[in-house]
Order: sequence, then structure tokens, then C-alpha cells
Amino acid sequence: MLLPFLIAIHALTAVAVPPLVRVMGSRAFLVASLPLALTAAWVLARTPGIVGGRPVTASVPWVPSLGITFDFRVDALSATMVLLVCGVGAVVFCYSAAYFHAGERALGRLAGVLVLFAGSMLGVVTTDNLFALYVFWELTSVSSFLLVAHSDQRESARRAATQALVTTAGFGLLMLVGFLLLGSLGGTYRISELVADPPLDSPWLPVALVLVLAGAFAKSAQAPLHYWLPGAMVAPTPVSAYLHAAAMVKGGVYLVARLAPGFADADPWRALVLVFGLATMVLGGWRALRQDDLKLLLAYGTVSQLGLLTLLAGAGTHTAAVAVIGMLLAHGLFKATLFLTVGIIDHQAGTRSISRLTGLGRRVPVLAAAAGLAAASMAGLPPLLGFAGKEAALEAFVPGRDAALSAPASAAVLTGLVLGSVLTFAYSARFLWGAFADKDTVSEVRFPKPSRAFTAAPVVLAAAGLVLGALPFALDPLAQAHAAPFDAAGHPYHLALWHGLTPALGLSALVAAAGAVLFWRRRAMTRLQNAMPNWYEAEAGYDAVLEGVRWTAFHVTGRAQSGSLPVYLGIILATMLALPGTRLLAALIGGDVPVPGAGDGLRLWDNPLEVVVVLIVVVTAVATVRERRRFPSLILISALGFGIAGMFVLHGAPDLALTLVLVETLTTIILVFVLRRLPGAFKTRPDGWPKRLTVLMCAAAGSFIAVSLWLMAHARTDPPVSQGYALRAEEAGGQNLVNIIIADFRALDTFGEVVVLATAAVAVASLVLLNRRDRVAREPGDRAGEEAEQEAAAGGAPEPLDQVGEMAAPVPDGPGDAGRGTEREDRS
Amino acid sequence: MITDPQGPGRPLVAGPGARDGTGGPPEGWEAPRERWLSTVVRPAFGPRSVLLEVVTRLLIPAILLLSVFLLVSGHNRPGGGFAGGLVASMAYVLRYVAGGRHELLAGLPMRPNGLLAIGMMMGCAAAGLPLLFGRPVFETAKWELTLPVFGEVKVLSALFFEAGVFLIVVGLVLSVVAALGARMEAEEEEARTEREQRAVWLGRRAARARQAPPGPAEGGPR
Amino acid sequence: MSTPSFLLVVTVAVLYSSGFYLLLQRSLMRVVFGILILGHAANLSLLLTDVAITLPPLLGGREGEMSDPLPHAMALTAIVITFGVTTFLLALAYRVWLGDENDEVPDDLEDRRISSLTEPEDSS
Amino acid sequence: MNALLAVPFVVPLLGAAITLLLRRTPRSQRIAGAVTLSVVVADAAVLLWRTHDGTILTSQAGDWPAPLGITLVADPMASLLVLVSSAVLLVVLLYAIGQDIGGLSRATPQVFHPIYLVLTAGVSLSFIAGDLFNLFVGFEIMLTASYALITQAPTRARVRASMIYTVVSLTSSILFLTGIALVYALTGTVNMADIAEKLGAAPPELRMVLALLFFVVFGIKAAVVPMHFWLPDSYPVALTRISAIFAALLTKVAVYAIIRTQTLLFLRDDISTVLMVVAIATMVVGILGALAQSDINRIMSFALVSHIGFMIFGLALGTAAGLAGVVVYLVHHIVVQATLFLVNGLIRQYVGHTSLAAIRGLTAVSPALALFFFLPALSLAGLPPMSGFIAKVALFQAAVAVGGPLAWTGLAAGVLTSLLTLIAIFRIWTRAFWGTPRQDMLEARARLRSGSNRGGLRIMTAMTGVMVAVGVAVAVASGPLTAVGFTAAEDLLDGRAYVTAVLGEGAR
Repeated sequence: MLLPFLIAIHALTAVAVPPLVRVMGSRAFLVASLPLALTAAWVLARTPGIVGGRPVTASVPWVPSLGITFDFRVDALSATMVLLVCGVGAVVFCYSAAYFHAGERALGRLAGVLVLFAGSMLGVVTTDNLFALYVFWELTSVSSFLLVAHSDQRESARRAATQALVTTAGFGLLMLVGFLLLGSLGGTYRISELVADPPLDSPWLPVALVLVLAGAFAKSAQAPLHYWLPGAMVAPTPVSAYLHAAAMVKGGVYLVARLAPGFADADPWRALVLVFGLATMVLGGWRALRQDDLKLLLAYGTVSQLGLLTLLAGAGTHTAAVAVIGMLLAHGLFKATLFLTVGIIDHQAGTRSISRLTGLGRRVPVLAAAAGLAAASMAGLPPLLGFAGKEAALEAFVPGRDAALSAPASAAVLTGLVLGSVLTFAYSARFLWGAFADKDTVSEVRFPKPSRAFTAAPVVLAAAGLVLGALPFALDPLAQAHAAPFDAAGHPYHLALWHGLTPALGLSALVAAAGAVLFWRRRAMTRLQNAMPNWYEAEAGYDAVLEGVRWTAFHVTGRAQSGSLPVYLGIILATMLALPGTRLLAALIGGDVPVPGAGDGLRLWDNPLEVVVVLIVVVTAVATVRERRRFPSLILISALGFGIAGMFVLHGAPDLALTLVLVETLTTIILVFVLRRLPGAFKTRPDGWPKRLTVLMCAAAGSFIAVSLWLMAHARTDPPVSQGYALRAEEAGGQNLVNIIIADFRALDTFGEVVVLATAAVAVASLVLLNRRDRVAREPGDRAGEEAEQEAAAGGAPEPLDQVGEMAAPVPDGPGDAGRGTEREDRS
Repeated sequence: MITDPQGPGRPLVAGPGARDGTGGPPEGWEAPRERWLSTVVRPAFGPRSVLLEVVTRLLIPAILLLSVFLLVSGHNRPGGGFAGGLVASMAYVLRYVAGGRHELLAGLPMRPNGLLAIGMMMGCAAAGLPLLFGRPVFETAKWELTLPVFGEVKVLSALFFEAGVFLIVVGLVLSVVAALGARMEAEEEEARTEREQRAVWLGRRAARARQAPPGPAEGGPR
Repeated sequence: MSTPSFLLVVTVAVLYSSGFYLLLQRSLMRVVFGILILGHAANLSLLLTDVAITLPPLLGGREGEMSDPLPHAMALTAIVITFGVTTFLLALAYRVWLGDENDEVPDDLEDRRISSLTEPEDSS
Repeated sequence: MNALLAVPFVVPLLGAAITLLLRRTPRSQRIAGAVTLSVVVADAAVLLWRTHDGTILTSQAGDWPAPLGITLVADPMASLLVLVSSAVLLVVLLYAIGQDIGGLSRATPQVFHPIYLVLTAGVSLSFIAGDLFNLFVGFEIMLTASYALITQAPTRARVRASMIYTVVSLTSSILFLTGIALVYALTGTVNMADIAEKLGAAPPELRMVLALLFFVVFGIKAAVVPMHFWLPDSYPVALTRISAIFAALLTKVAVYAIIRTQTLLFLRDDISTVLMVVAIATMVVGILGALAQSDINRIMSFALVSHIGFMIFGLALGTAAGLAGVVVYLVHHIVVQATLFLVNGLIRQYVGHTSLAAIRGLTAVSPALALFFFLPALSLAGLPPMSGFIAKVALFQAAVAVGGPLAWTGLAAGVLTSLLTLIAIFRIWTRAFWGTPRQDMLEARARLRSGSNRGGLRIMTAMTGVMVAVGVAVAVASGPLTAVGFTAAEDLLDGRAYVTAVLGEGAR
């Protein structure tokens, strides 16, 4: 149960770091690195057991009824990732202590979020529950969002952060759906159980896999979703080194590697992984070759390497699984070293442009050496870890090596791999040359010597790459443990520097030679790249999608949201007709409802007096509709009310009639109060189709209700419950049943009703009896005052304020008002 | 403006600005200030009619009595708290129509908000008291009393509730008449005064402008 | 047989239709009238759920020939609620008139702006 | 038990009467208001404690037996909603009190408290009404109070907005009343359990008409597409405290009414296709509306519409899992929406308005404000680890379990809406919270923090913080919450339990 505790420590540290930064400045990063170091040490201590097939597990329930549980399980793959995430993380944190100045803006926030990120990443690579994975996954997206936009005053940073978030979270949602589907197919959300017993025969499995892979690809910047990664380079360099080299982008690779043992053989897993991985590798390498900004060069290099990693992680063969462990660590180490190097260069020289840097190799030989080692590892040169990994990767696709891959497929992948590796070699060389070489055409920039503590971080990481490269057997047990589920066909591959004269070795030599040529002929390469048509940019797709959404939003909302009350009410009526209305019509046509026939309740009227009253009601109602002058309408509406009262009398409701007469009288008086202030005639709409349609719709709506009432009364299922009231009236002590119901049986309704009355009374009073200031501001001729108010409210903003004012309703809660509130004048 | 004899300088219909500074509606607008059927007021509609006023005066006690009758007899005959309350408030409306807004203010027993609050409290009491004894809301209690004049009388707690309803209905109507009738009237009067003042001011400014043509434009009439 | 007579059904239809029509007008007063008529219509509907017997629901009358008291009680409640709310609506109409000098239901300005598809100045 | 069910509306009404009497003494008014709501919260907590295992508590008003007297019913769902809504009402009241103490608002304090308490009573009564007509009365109490509240400090824009709000609400009320008349015509009763029993014998086609009519009635109030237009035109204009409560509660009461009627009364009638289509339209049209806006309050209002769609979606799935998702979503959304509107209120204090065009750099102006916006924003967008994520997973899981083209389309719409919500809400974040603050915003901050408003502003900020904390607590406690959701859903789908609890074993 130590692991959840370790993650919790990260969360606590994230909260504690911002105040700490305020106290001790950037040195707080050293404190922040402690939990990471602790975790790395812990995993290192547990590695023998893990490699021996005894994964560390723990579980913290959260929402068990939905299957959302924090299950943790650290196996070989997880242990590798934890070592990478925490080890590199700790080094990057120490580096940050030197990188950031104490006066850096919002440094506390950055530090806190960075720790939070580390904790989430730790969660991603150790959890064994799909939902928990998603939780940590999105946490890394969100914290990356905040980290990328560290300098949020810059538009480019805001844009890049949003782009990264929208892309990863958007595809993350697809992944979530994939998880749900996977969980529902497999009957469990535990990853280890799913992988052990994959629901391979389900027709929905391919859909689930595509969705999951979409999320993983977006996170790991696979083409064509890679665009966000170079954009995210606006982040501070330590952030890039950590998130975009060692940790976050590996999340997708990790997920692919995690699921591969169960699903690699299910369609269309392998095809997707191989095609996208290979395309990404080549594309990234090609693009890296033409970058002038060292950081962007590394970013595209990362894209390329992520392609390779994804391909290895998902290939689902023993050798590839061995290779992926090697490459994961190798890439984390060398790429972080290179990023940190760029950080130092940028920090000291104020630029990271190849065309402005020269002679750094002479001035910072130690840094140059460290970077040289890292670049060599990236290029796949012995005796570095990158070489061991790349060897294994090439070996994995040698045709005939693994039965899971057909020979042509292997050959095709291998060709791609070699091509990608050549590009990798070339841009590695270009990086070293660009950063450190003497260039005649460039004049030297000022370059204060970095402190030892500052350069220590890349040196440590580069050295780690060297040591692990020289002693690959230290790593091999992890790789073997991870590859164990795959069939090694009797001759398992081991991470080593020397396997004898294998085809892979030959290919490595070929790659080095071709890469060297490519670098040597770099001017020709540049010309070639410039000559290539500027082909499809995936980022344009992102922009187009957003623009499309925006366009749709404006058009749909503009059409639908008319802002006009009559239209809104008309739509409500239309909805009523469309839903219950058509249903009733259909039932009537289909004869599905009992319709009263003659002798079965169908009769014209009950009593002749009714005809008179009905006539009054109908005539006044229709006349009210047609009347345009206010006082005649008033008289008509009152007459209508009294007519209804008459109907109540006729139908045995004297209480109702009495109340209605009283209410009508009062209503009429109040109407007179208000009406005498309003214009003498109402405006009416011009005759025409819209009006005719309105009439038709209203008539239909009215008829719908009336017919429903008729049919429902006819179809009554039971006698009314109110028969019970008569029996109990004695108990309640009275004879007027209506009144007893009101005052006793259903007193609660009556109570509610008088509460409505009281509230309405208070509302009317508070609406009309405003204090003078509010009232005067609204009076005709005093508009200027209101506009001045709006102006003051918006604080003299440069934007056209009429709109702002209208929307925000002259700053009701605003501070400006509070100020003015005191200056009411009394006037008697 | 007519001022209150008791408080010199205080506006009769609370006009400009509340004193409490809380930003609420001016208090005191509905407080009684005048004697009944005074001679200085102007009715809401048309000229004063002595006949109407006298008839009103005679009718009002009868109307109020009727309303109480409706309230009490509701359990056995058409009527009840609603009808009673509406009838009672009709008396006040009549008074307003006959005598104008000052009549209305003068004749109120208490402020509408007070009536509403008391009515609601009576309702809450009828609803909530049984709860204290662990009984459901609105359980009615019945007492049989022997009164000297009326003899055996059944008193239901429901009557108490109906009285609350009665008060709320009266409170509502008074509130509405005060707001939509009296207040609007007062506002109109105020606006009229203001317009006149503005006209005077504009005239003066025009005169001044004629005297000194190139003067800079100034702010509003304050 | 509690089915209302044909004439009453027509009355209900006419009341609802005219109420709806007035509701759809721009003039505030007509909207208020619409609400009033619709209130009547709804109350009448309540009453018509039981109409064949037309004696008041007073005990002591002929047993079994009283009209159903429950709809009466509900309609009574509804009448009073409608009254309270109508007064509020009138006060509101008066406010609108004070502010805008006409008694029409105004359109929402922000909606109008978006309908006219003026891109807001913050388009990014 | 009787008292337990009555307190949520009787006590606020008593409080309303008292505060109405106390209108000259704002101090005692505030205390009375806060005490009243605290009592309701405590009562609701006990209520939930008693019902969380699926027990259904009933009380007969006036001690008259079931179809005659009015029944009050508290099942797990109602209890949960009473608790959450009263808690939110309490926090918002304290926020408003802070605003009033600081002199930062133009509301009319004398009547604000009484009306606010009446609103509380209306909301509570609507939740625990076991009688259709009583539900109508509860709605009317709530709505009348809301009419009064939306016109607080009536500027021209507010009067305009409240006109739309009032007339649309009245239309819905009248249709509601019409629906009651129709139900009574068909069954001769208004007790919901009794109706549920008697509808069984009614012609199915007529039942279907009623089911659809009631969906329209409550759909207007719940602002489902295409009957949602009034909401974004009215809510954003009101005072902050009021739009917060409206956004958090009023639509939810309507959603509750939809769920109650469609499960208890019309469970036999399958209108799930209609519900699903409406849900999808609501989600998508709502969020597109949010994307077209440039005012924070309006964005929030459209997002509110959109997320009502999620709840209808869960109902349309028609399974216990779906309904459990709706319960969780309701709770989550009440809290989050209230929080975001309170944050908007704070923004208004600092900036004077909420138009995106003229706000930037809020993070620098007030880091606390930024945090208080960020967490609920994550939650609204459904990002983990906030409550919105749990609610969304619950709904999506239910949809996957149901399967079929409709459920999958709904799921796709839900995914799309989540993404668009993310875009809409983070557009606010990037535009308003990031960047260099404008000078006048910094000045406003200095003014607010130095003057007499300071204490009030602190209370407002603290209360917003409390709401954020409640939101986090909902996320942390989503295990038990979801469990209650499942219990509630089973109670909802098992109409028998409700009917037996109300009418007793002897019912048909």
C-alpha cells in the first residue's frame, strides 16, 4: 500500500511547494524532487521481486459501483516507466533550481503544477484500472496545459496550451469510450485481467481498440496528431525536457505497450500501430532535419522517436517488447539530456537558433561532451543504451524472426525503420553541429559560463545512458520480464552490445554511413527540403475543425436564438403540437382511442342556459382577440371573466363563481390602473401568411387540448376520489365540501397558494416601489445617465461598449455602483 | 407637494430617496398620514364626487362585516378566507377610487407587508404546530366551546388558517393597489413637476445662452 | 357519464386558441390578456372533468348528486394563483413601458447581435 | 417523521414571514435567513440518512388518508436533492449576505431574504410533493419567488429579461394545470401514487399523450431544446446570487419533475426515443450556443442548457444505471453551476462586467479566483478527477450497457458535447484568466480591497471557496453518492415501492 501513499505525497508536495517557493525561491525545486527520488528508490528496491514475477499491487476504492477503483500494479513495464519518470524527473527538478531565477513570474504555480504532473504521471504508469488510468492521464493533460502556458501573457503560449489540451483531451474522450467498451466487453475494468483474458471474439473489439489507440496516439504525438508537440515547445525548457521527452508523451507508448500482450493479435491493432508508428518516425525525422531552432529540432526528433517507440510497443513480438524497454529508457535519458543542454544554451546565450550559435564546443566542453554522448545514443552508436535499443528494434523486424509478422510486412517495416534511423542519425549530427560547432559565417554571441550545478543535470543523465549502454544486462531482466507474455520461439533476444555479426549490426552500420552522408550533404538536403511541395499540415486540420465548429456555432445559434418572445412561445406551442399533438391525431386516425359516440356521452349541450353563457364566452373571447383598442379590450376581457363565472354557476360551483367574480372585479380595476398609462391602441401584426399560420397553430393547439379533455373524460378509469371527502366531511366539521377541501383536506395547497400571493405582493411592491435613483435612471429623457453608468462600469475600455453594457446590464453588482450608492440625494 | 403636518418637510408620498441608505424602496410610502375623507386630496379618476364619497363611507363597514361573515361561514356555505379577503380588500379599493391615494394610505390598519407576514405566520402556525406534537402538517384541532351568547360553538383550527388566508389576500390587494395605483399616480405627479422644472430651467438656459452666446455646454439639470 | 357536452368542448378550444393567439403577440397587454384567458381556460377544463351533475357540493343536498368538489378546490387555488401572478405581470409590463416607452416585448439584444453574425471582437 | 418531511418547506416559510417583519433590521434578517436555511440543511441531512438505503418515507398532511389528503414523500432521490439544494441555497445566501455587508450589491435587501426563503420552500416542496397538484403548487411558489428575484434591482435589461422569463414560465404553468385537468379527467385523482395505479387501466394511447404533454410542460422549465431559448436570455442578466440559484436549482427541479412523472406515472409508456432525440439536440445545440457567445455569464447559461441534455439522456436510457447517472449528474451539476456563477459574481466585482472582450489576466488579479474557476470548470467539462467525470462515466457506462443505435448516438453526442464544453470553458480561461491584466482591473482590486467593501468581498470569496470545496467533496464522496444514486434509481424504476409506501399494502 506504499504506492498510493507515494502518490498522495506528490499531491501534498504540489500544494506545499508554492508557499515554499515564496520563501526559498527556486531552491524549492530541490525539495520538490525528494518525493520523486524517494519513489524511484522504492521501485528500485522492489525491482528484483517485480522482475521475479511478483508485481507490487495495492488498491484504493473510489466509486466501486462504477468500477472506478484506484488499483495499482507495478510490473516490469511499470517499474521501467517509474524509474524513468521519477529518475529523470528528480534530475530535471534539480536542474530547475538552477534554471529559474527567483524573480521568475508565477514560479510557485509552475513548481506546484510540475509536482502534480509528476504524481499524475506516476499514477498513469502504475495503475491497473482503466478509469484510474484515464483519471491520471487527463490530469497530466491538464497540468501540461498549465505548464505549457507558463508565460501566459504570450498569445503563442496560450494557443499552444489550448491546442495540446484540446487535442489530447479530445482524443482522450474517444479513449474513454474505448475503455468503457473494452470494460463492458471484457466484464472488468482491471487492465491486468483484460490483458490476461481479452474478449477477442467480440465484434465490437476492433471499435474499442481503434478508440483506445486514437487516445494513445494523440498523447504520444503520432502523425497526424503530432502538431501539438512542437507547438508546446513554448513551455520553459525544463518542462519540455520532462513532459515532452521523458514523461507525458510516453504515456501513449506506455498504454500501447501495456495492452499489447492482450490485444496485439486482434485486428486492426498491429496494422494501425505499425503504419502510424512508421509514418510518424519518418515524418518526424524528415521535419527535424530542417529546423533551425534547436528545441524544435529536438521536438520533431521526439515525434520521430515516439513513432519508433509506439511501433515497438505495439508490435506484439518478443523482440520488440525487449526493444521497447531499452528504447524507452534510452530515449528518456538522451532526449532529456539534449533538452537540458538546449535549456542551458538558451539560458546563457539568449538564443537557441542554429544560425546564431557558434563555438560553444570550445567554451563549454563538458556540456558538449554530455550532449555528444546523448546525441550518439540517439543516433544509435555503441556503446550507448540507444545502440542496444536500436539493435533490438532492427532485430525485431528482421524477416523470419517472429512468426507473428509476415515476411513482407517485416521487410516493409524494416525498410521504414532503417530510413527513419538514417534520418535520426542525420538530425543528431545536425544538432551537435548546430549547437557546438564553430561556424565561420556566424559571429559569437555572449555566453557566460554556466554554473556547475547547472550543467550537472545533463551530465548525470548522459552518463546514465553511457553506463546502462555499457552494461545492458543490468536492464535485461526488466526487458525479459516485460516480454515474457510473448512467444520467444525458443531463442529469446537479450539486450546486449554484441550479438555477433547479425543482420541488425550490418543495418546499424548502414544507418550510420547513410546518416553521415546525409549530414555531410546537408546543403543539398536543405535544397531538397525546400524544393518539396509544402504538403499537408495536420495543424491546419486542427484549425479548420475549430473554425468549422465556430462557424456552425454562430450559424446555428444565430438562426435558432432569435431573441424574440413570440417566436419562443410559438416554438413551444409547435413542440406541444408536434409531440403529444401528433400522437393524439395518430391515435384518433388509427382508432386506438375510444371516442364517445351518440348515446355514449356525446351530446350537444346539457341545458339551454349553457348555450347563452357559452355564446357570451366565445364571442367575448374572439372579440378580445380582434380588438385593437385598449379600453374596449379591457371591457371584453372582464365580460369574458364574468361569463366564465356564469358557467361556474351553471355547473354547480358557487364558490368558484363567487371568487371569480371578486377576482375579476379586482383584476379589472388593476388593469384600469395600468392601462390608462399605456398607448390607446395596440400594435398588431400585418395580415399575411405568418399571421395566418399563427392563427392556425393556435387553433390547432386549442383544439388539441379540448379534444384531449373530451377523450380523457370519456375514458375515465375510476370514479373520482372525492367521493371520500363527503364521507369524512363530518369529521372535518363542515358542509361546504369545496371549502373543507381548501381549508382542511388540502390545506397544504391553499397554504402554498397564499404564499404565492404574498410573494407576488412583495414582488409587485419591490418592482414598482423602487428608490428614486433607480427609477429616474429609467425615465424617458434620462438615457444619458444610464450610458454614463455603463461607461464607468466598463472602466473606459477601448471596446465598443454599447454591446458590453447591454449584456452586462449596467454593472448591477459592480463596484462602481457601490461607490455611487451613497450619493442619493434627498429632495423634499 | 403636500406635506405632512406632523413631520414638517417630510414628503407625504415618499418620494425622493429612502432614508435608510440600504438601497431599498423608500419606507413610509404607505404609512397613514391623513384623516379619512379629507378635503385636500384628489381622487384617482376624474373630479371628486361627494356622493361617491358619502356612499363609500356608508358602505365600507357593511362590506367589512360581510367579509367577516364570509370568512366564518365558509365551512358550511360558499365563502371562506379567499372570498372574505377579496371582499374586505374591495372596501379599500373602493375607498381608493373614491378618495384618491391619500385616502388609501390613511385608511390602512397596517402596512400590507405586515399583513402578509402575519398571514403567513398564521399559516405556518396552522401547518407547523401539529408537527411539534409529532402529528402531520395541517392536522386540524377542534374545540367545542360554550359561549355565553352563542351557546355551543365548534371552533376549528382551520378557521385560524382561513383567517391567515384572509389577511394575505387583503395584504396582496392593498400592496397592488398601493403600487400600481397610488405609487404610479405619485410618480406621474413627480414626473410632471420635474418636466415643469426642466422647462423652466431650459428657458433660463436659453435666456442665458442669448446673453452669452459662446458659453461651453454644461451638464444636466442638477 | 362525465364527458362534457360538445358545446363545452368547443368553448374550451376557443378559449385556449384565443389565449394562445394573444400570448403570441408583441404587445404586452395582449400577452397579459392571453394569460388571463388561458387561466380561465385551464380552470374551465378542471371543472369539466366532471360536469354531468350540476348541484353545488354542499353536504345535505341530495346524496350522490353533488358535483365533484375536488376540481372546484383546485380551480379555486388556480384562480387565485393566476390573479397573484397577473398582478405581477402587470407591474412588470408597467416597468417595461417606463423603460422603453412602448408596451412591446423587446427582443434580446445579444441574440440579435449573434443573429446578425457580427463576429464578436474577441474572435480568435 | 412527519416533522422531518414538513420542515424543508414549513421552516423556510416561517423564516420568510419573520424576515418580512424584520425588514427594517437587516442584521437580524440575515441571521434569521441563515438560521432558517441551516435548519433545513440539518433536516435534509437526517432525511437522507433515513432514506439512503432505499426507504421511502411518507407523511399525510392533515392526517387524511392517501388519495384524499396530500402526501409528502421522501425517497432517496428527493432527500438527496433537498439536501444538496438547501446546502447550495445556504452558501449562496451567505455569499449574498457578504455582498450586502460590503455594500456591493443593488438588490433590495428588505425583500430579498423573504423571497429567497419562499424560493427555498418552493424548491423543497417540489421535491417532496407526492401529489400532482401539490407539485404544481410547489412549482408556483418557486416560480413566483423567482419572478420576484429576477427583477431585483430592475434595470432595463433585467426587466426585459424577466418579461421573457415570466411569460414563458407562466405558459408552462398553464400547460401544467391543463395537464392536471387531463389527468384528473382520466383517473379522477391527483395523488401521484394513485394516478400511477389507475393509469394502468387507461388506454395506452391517451397515456402516451399525457406522458408527452408532461414532458413538454417540464421541458419548458428544464430548458430542453427546442424550448430552451428563454433561459440564456434571462438568467445571465439577473443579479449574481440569483442567477447562481436559478442556474443551479430551477432547471434541476424541472428535471426532477420530468424524472418523477416519466418513471412513476408513465413508466409503461416508452417515450425514450423522443427523450433521446431531445437529449441529443439539447446537448449539441446548447453547447454550440455557448461557443457563439462572448460573455461569460451567457456562455455558462448555454452550457447549462447543454448539460440538461445529459440528464435527459440518462433518463432516456431507461435503466437503473442511467438513472443513477442522472442522480449523480444532478448533484454534480447543481454544485458546479452554482460555483461558476458565484465566480462570475466575483469577476463582476473586480471588472464590472463579464464580457470576455474586456477581461484579461484574472489569474494575476486574484489567484484564488482563478483556482475557484479552474476546478469547477474542469468538473463542468467532465475532466477527472472532478465530480463531472464521475457523472459522465456513470452515464456513458449506462449507455454502453444499453447499446443500440440511439444510445450510441447519444453517447457520441455526449462525447462531442464534452469536448465542446472543454473548448468553450477553456476559452474563458485562456481569454479572461491569462494574459496581462488591464490597469483598471488592478485599480478596481485595490479599491475593493482597501475600502469598506473589504469584509464583504472576503465573505463572498470565502463562500465561493466553500462551494468549490463542496464540489471537491462531491468528487471525493462519489462512491457513496453513486451508491445512493443506484438505490434511488431502483426505487424510481420500481414504481411498486413508491405506491406501496403511499397507499399501503392494500393498493391494487
